Amino acid sequence: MREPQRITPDLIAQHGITPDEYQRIIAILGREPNFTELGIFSVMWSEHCSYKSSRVHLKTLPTTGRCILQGPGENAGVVDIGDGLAIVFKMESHNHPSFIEPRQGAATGVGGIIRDIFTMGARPIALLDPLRFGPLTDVKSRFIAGGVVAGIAGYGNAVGVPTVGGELCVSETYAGNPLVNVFCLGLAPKDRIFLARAGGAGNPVIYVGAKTGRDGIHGATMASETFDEGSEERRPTVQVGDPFREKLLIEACLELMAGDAIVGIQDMGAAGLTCSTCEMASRGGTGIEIDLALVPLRETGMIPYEVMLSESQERMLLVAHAGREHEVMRIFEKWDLDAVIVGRVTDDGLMRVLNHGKVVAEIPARALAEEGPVYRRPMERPAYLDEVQAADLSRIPVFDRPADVLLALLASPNIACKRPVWQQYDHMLFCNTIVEPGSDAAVLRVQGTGKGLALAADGNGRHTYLDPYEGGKLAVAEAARNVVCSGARPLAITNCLNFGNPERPEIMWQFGEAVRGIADACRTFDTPVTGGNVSLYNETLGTAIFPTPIIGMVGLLDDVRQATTQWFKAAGDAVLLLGESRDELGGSEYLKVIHNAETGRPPRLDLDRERAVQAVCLEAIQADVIRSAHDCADGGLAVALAECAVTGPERFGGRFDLPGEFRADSILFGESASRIVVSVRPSDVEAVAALAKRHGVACTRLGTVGGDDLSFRGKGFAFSVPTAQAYEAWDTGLSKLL
Amino acid sequence: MVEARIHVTLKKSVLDPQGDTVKSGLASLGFSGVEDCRIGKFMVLKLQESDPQKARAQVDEMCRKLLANPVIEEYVFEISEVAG
Amino acid sequence: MVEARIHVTLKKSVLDPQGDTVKSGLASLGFSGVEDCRIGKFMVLKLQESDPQKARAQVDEMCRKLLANPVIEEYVFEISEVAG
Amino acid sequence: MKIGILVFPGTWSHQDFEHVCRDVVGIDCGLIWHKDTSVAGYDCLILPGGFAHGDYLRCGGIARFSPVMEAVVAFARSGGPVLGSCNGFQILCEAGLLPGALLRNTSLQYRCRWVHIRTESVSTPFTRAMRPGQVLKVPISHGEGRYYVPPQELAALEAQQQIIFRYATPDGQVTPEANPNGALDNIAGVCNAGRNVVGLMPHPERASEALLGSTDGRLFFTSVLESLAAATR
Ligand SMILES: Nc1ncnc2c1ncn2[C@@H]1O[C@H](COP(=O)(O)OP(=O)(O)O)[C@@H](O)[C@H]1O
Ligand SMILES: [Mg+2]
Repeated sequence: MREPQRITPDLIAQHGITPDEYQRIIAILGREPNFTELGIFSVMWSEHCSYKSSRVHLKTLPTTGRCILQGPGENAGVVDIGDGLAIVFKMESHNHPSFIEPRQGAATGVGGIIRDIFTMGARPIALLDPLRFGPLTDVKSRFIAGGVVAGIAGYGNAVGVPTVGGELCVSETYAGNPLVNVFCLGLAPKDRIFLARAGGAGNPVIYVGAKTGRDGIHGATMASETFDEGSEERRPTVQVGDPFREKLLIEACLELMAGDAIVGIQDMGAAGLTCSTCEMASRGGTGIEIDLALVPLRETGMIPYEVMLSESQERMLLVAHAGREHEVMRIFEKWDLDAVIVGRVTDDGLMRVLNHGKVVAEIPARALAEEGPVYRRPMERPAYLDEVQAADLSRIPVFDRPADVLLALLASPNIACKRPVWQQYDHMLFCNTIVEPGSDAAVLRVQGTGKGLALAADGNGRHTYLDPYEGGKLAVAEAARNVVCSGARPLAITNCLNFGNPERPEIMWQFGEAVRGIADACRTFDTPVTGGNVSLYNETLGTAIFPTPIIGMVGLLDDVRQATTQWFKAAGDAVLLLGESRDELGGSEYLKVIHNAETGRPPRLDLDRERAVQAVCLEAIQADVIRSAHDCADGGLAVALAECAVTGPERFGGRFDLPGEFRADSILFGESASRIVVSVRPSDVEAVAALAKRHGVACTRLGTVGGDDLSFRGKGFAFSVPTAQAYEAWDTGLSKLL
Repeated sequence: MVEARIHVTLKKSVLDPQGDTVKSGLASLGFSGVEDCRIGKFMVLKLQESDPQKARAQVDEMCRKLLANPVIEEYVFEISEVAG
Repeated sequence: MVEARIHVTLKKSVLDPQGDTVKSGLASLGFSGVEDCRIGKFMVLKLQESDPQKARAQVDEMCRKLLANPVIEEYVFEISEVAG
Repeated sequence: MKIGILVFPGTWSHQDFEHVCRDVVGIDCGLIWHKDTSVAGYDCLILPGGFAHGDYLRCGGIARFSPVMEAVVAFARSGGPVLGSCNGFQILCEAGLLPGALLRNTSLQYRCRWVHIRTESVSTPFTRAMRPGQVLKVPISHGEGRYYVPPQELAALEAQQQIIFRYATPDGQVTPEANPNGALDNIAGVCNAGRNVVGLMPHPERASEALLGSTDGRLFFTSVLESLAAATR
């Protein structure tokens, strides 16, 4: 690549920098930027790195709490779980790369989030992978889904971090823009958390890990570049992940961080060298000077611009105490990894980039990292909302063959068994997995403590589309409910906010409302937000995806032996419903699958009621008076009951009377929030009922576990389905497609 | 009957972790002279097709559609006649 | 500088499910004429070695020791001189 | 008595074996780095699962040349008990300490799940505490576990009872449905002619605590304890 000689308005525009932003750059520098500096500003001030559109909204999220050791701002959040231990977790999106190259895009997404975790000094012990694809009946979407799952498996399995859960939802809205979010959790001694800060003028800055190539350099600018012959090979290349090298990086870094030779450490993710240098300097209130001539390169003829913007994977930057370099070198040598001193910490607050001693960029680090543009973009309630929310659902005919509807729902990809996905992931490594994928949340034990962690990821794009505020609340509520059903007390969340183009007022409104909903819910459940990720511009041909906030929730079990699963345990057990069914069909899976309608109002969520229902479930589990608990979500009560019956190691029948005085399909398949199906020993029914009473929560006896059929009775319906048939539908629904 | 011998390789600028690892593996085995190692796929197809021209066109389409991933790989192939 | 082009393929007696899958994949794409498909590895090594004879001996040893597993695989290679 | 657990770059099950040895069964153990050249002081060696050298080229293909392997081979030739699980099994095959090779699963996909294996021979240091024909519930986690040996060798393995485990149904039937990876004759584990080197694809260390769903894996550890005790008697 050749450097353009002049900084033209075109070049500036191609870097996604507005005229105002350019003036700001000139003000910061006191001069015009050169090409390298322009590139540096463009990546640092991009939406991805600067959060310039979302910041004002994210500020409203609750981020503090008793157990929160580190909120947003570092590479990941840190939460105290007692016994001198802390968990470190975060969620990231890799949507666009996964669309371009599903396998590598997803793989490098996994690699990136894992680095965020061990950068903090924690050993990564679990992954979750919430996924959204177009209909799997479509070849392209099937190709993408297959590639993404293979990519996550290929990287996660090889690097040695078990994938213990996730989500897979399909909808037309994601056909041109799949969502690949990845959550990672790590464990660390509470007093050995490392931060991404440079400190101590004169301390060496050390580059470790893979060599730098032209991987993933800013497409826009390359397009603008005048190519000479043979430059085909120099176009931005798709990043390819190397899980083996990442594994070595994990071990080398953790070995290094067991000692005290380093001051700070930061992974090189988006905007690689640029981001890591200026952010470490800015956070540390120092400057950093590096010489690109010292950076290990994979390709020849790379110019400073390319080296600074490269997104080559499996690289880290760290600052060591002067005089302790050899300790760093020794450890990285042991692991056969490159470790090179590329510069030093300074006290002038500048990010100074040299090339063979000659200055090629010099920018105030803090201004670059922290004082980027912040926008309070215009918001406007989208017009479609009136239409969908006013939709008259009474016009939708009530089915006549409820058994077929139930089977169709059980077989629909959003509800069907996800084993075809998670059997490709090692989900048992480290001998922690007490509840494997397949129940409401995964449960891991914390070795040496008797405690357990419950992990769940949830988010319903359709609900959020129909009512962004409720959608935000519902996502947090369902994640918390999943964690509670597993016997854990919700601790904190991370999140991934996948939305369209923020420059459109109605998208920005969706975003603002969803964040407001998440904030309100998190306050109610006392689950602060420890960090997350915002992915905007998820659009194809001007149509945005359904606004899709995904919540990663972590809960704590004081006694891991109380881990509870969603499936029935024994014939003769009583089946109870905690919470109430209301006439709420809007936004349901039933409307989508059976009537191909995505309309109406999503279920209303009363936060206090939700909290009460969860309290009953959790206290009942802790009192050991219930044997299974399953939250009632996609597909409503009938589907939840069927899942309790067929998703476990042993399958059961059951006879159920469903409460409700409204239309039959709404009783069976409506998705009213704040409901949990529990099964209890007959002798414990009273105890559970009493608990519910104390919390003012409705507790209805639905029926009894047993027999070979699932029978449902209620106002306007009475039917039954052989358990074997229900299982078959659920078990093969997804494998038929993938 | 024709036989197609297809070579699918990673584009030059695309990282080849496997090749790099094998290279260092060879080095630790004492083969110090290895400057570079790239690893790709080699596919042999037998086609029920007598006309080499047609076969060539078909195989090219197969490569574009399924056998190679145009985003990161490139391919070349030869066609030869073989006894059924 | 010499370049070695190495082909490592599964022995006939060894089942190649990947080849079979690609074959049926091609069929489902409408390429009906595919009789057989076998998939192997293709490696390109660059060696700091001027003498082709020495290079040949070296590469053969590399294959026997590391690049191919005699239990399941066989290998062939060509050597050619290339510009450093 | 001390168990040595080998660690190659990319190995990941060593922590789990360490945990079971130390916290569950109570055997002294230590980690052995692949660049070490001696295994002196160890009475038994375990090659754990993982992706040594990324499993690039072939699983275990590069790892077998690690400096420590010379010492491992010598230890095995002198009759010392050596167990390879998953990637460790693949390395032992590549190193020629065990017959055969492990190929890509016929599904072409990675598989992590519980399986049942039937004990075909209890006359090895790692199976002596099991009952002949005993069915064990253990997890697998691999993408390349399809065991293969050339036909003539298979007959020899059969004849010398070197096939130690077969994938089976919970009640011990060796059926195609019970075979998770397409392994020849449902073979899940084998031993060498000297019977002191055993390799299997499943993960006994993941099946050694009731909390994790099975304790059958402990039999591997109690077996080797017994045989070492017997040897020193
Ligand atoms: N992409 C995935 N990767 C791993 N596990 C998954 C994935 N999708 C779903 N699962 C697992 O399947 C089970 C059911 O998923 P889901 O129906 O989304 O649960 P819920 O509706 O309770 O959120 C959960 O244990 C979940 O972790
Ligand atoms: Mg749930």
